[in-house]
Amino acid sequence: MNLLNDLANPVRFERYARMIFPAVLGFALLTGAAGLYFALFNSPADYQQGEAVRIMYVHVPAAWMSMFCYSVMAGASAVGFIWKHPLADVAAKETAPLGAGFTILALFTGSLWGKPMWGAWWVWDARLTSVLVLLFLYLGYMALWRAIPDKARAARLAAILAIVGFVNVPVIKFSVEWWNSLHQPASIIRADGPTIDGAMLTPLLLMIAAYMSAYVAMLLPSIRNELTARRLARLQFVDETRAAELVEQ
Amino acid sequence: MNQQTTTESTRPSIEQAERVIFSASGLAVSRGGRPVLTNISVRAEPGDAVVLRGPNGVGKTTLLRAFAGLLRPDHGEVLFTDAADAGRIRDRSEASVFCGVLNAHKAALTLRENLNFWAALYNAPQTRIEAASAQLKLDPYSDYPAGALSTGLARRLGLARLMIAQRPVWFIDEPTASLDSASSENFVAQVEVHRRRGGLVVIATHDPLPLSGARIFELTTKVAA
Amino acid sequence: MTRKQKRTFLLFAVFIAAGLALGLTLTALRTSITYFYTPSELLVLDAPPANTIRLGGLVEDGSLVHGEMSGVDVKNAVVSFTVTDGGATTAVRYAGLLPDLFREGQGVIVQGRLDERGTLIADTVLAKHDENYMPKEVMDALKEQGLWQDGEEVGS
Amino acid sequence: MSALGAIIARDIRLAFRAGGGAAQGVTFFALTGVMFALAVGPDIALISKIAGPVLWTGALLATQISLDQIWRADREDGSLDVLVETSDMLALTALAKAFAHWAATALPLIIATPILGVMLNLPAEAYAPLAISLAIGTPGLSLIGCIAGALVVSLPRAHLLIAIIVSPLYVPILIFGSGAAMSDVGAPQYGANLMLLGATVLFAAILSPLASAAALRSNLD
Repeated sequence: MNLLNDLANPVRFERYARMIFPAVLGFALLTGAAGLYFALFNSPADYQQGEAVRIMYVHVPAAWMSMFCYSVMAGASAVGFIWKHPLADVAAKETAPLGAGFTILALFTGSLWGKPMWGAWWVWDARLTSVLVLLFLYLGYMALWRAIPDKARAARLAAILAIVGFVNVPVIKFSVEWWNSLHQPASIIRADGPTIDGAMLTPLLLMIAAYMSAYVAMLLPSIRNELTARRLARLQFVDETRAAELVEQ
Repeated sequence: MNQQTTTESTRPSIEQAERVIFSASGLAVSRGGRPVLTNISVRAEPGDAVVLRGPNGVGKTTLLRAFAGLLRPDHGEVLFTDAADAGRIRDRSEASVFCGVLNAHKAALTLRENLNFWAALYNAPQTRIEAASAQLKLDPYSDYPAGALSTGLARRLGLARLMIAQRPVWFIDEPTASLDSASSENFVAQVEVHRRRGGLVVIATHDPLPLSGARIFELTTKVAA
Repeated sequence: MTRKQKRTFLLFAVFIAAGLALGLTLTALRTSITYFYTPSELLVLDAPPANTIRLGGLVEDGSLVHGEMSGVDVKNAVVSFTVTDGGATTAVRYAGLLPDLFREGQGVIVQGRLDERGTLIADTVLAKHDENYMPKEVMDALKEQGLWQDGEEVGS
Repeated sequence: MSALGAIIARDIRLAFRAGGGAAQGVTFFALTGVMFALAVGPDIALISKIAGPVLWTGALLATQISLDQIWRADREDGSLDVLVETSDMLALTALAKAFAHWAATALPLIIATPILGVMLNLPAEAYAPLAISLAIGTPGLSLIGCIAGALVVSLPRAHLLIAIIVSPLYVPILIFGSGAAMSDVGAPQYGANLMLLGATVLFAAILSPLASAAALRSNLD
């Protein structure tokens, strides 16, 4: 656990961040390039969907990351809320926009992928709909942060919302799948196909690694910015008024 | 604050309030991420009257809310211990009542409905409602909708809740700000009755209230280093 | 009652609520799996269900009859076919557009009401592209009828 | 218990007094139905088919617009401090407030459903499923709404923020509720939908008081 309270002190965090940032960024670019190469040139077209399947290499990692980021957000919120760990609050706050970005990417590529197969830009397919609802969970979380001026309070409230949201995600996912099967017992074409053969797996895993490291590479600087912004804000207060003390006359 | 669960004490009747010692030690409170109060320590015995003074915005209300447990201090502790057997820690929900600048009544309910509602919350018998209404001379206005009351009357209604709660420690923020002189004197008299029964009050005010033997505290930021 | 009693009572209430919620979900899931009938199940039922039901099975080869104008509804051609699960067959009449993936010998789920002669007047017909998207329940039901051997290619 | 009973009685009395929330919910509910019928046109077959979901969505929106008042009114006049000060467990007070909100907004809706059902040519056998699904589902709307209300209580006006926060959390209740309202009483999914709806509301009944209490404690100063 000492890493956790190590990270609690912002100065030490910034030293770690500065150290690993170039490595993470490099790793992201490397795996991204390799992944794209494999995805575009070195993997078979799908026997049913033809070339359209290549969108899968961008869509599936994005959908996966949207869920991963939400779980990180909820986890960091819980740590921040229970142990009052300032850095965890900032991590959760800065993860949200990235998670929302992945969700929008997933939705966008999802509909791009759907057009050739289902003939419509948007199909109320169970998976796409769940990702859409997840996007609203992100928007609600970010809107709550922005609406509350006092950052310390905003952190606690947003943490509660993130945890409530996280606990509801499985219920929402189940209800959307149920809703989908209710009106259309089995989706005619499944988005990610029942099985992915070996040749397709390598680009997919590369892309997921690329997305993951890109997320970390984007997260670190935004956490640093937020920390410096808060330090500035606190400096501005301190010199104006000092905390009051009680003196008996 | 280690909170021992105390058995449900018998409701203190209006004749004798339970004798409780209030103490805050090393309290530090911040609002909006900004430190507002630091190393606040004060102790009050049954019968005491503590008056908090200080310029506007220095944090009097924040301090009262922290005492009343309506605000989480950064660090430090607020304790209510039984005067008779000092070891036993009293639970705040039985020991203190907070009356802020807002009167906590519903405009759409009549004065009597508001009093009855509070009585239910504080588990107070019917007799105590009548006593509180009489003590603050509110009987003629029982059926007025609270929204129609003047600010002075509304304030007296808000203060009546202290009588209904019948808890030993009173935290009051600007009790007499909108009261006329007669009502103000009457309220001070009620406070003296409460103190004689072993209760204690902590009041944030600028009015020079004639409280006998009151201990005056000043909240100030310009403390000699 | 004291605070401690209240807390234990509440904990007890939470457990009851959680258990009830779980129970409700499980029963809901169990009943929903078999929420469609196969032709042989329909046959065996003593009183045909009056309300909308779902019928799953294969479109019997050669049973598809197009364009039979029903007196009432000239606008869309009425189609009739029979659905079989190997054991029994149920006649189905459907007025409306058939999904393009609908073919004889294909898996299908039909939703509608049974009329007095036991023919299913369908309001929705849902066809499948190929076998591995057939809902599991239909697969199991067909296997029970012995009509289905694992891995055997059916349809196009 | 009398304290919780007093809170419920007070909130319901306030809601039904002038300017209270109750009338607001029912009128919004009726308006949605009427506007929808006007928009869709007099195609009775179509209207009757979608009357259930329309009324369910109307009930959801009607509940949602009145969530803002559950805690804000108390905070603005100072009675929130009293509620916190006198409650053994704030979660129980939150449960009472959610129930009071349900009784003040959803109950009138459920009572008004038959009238609106007639206007929207709801088929006769669809009244029971609609009313029952609303009766089981709307408490969940108030419970989850209670969390959102507590989260934003310190903000001057937060209607839009509450809407964004609760909408994703309302999805399961809307799906199961509307699903039950649309299916015939005999159909197996009717029972399944109702059971899932009940399970979701029970889940909300456990989660919501805890989350609301935590949110209120963070919003006290």
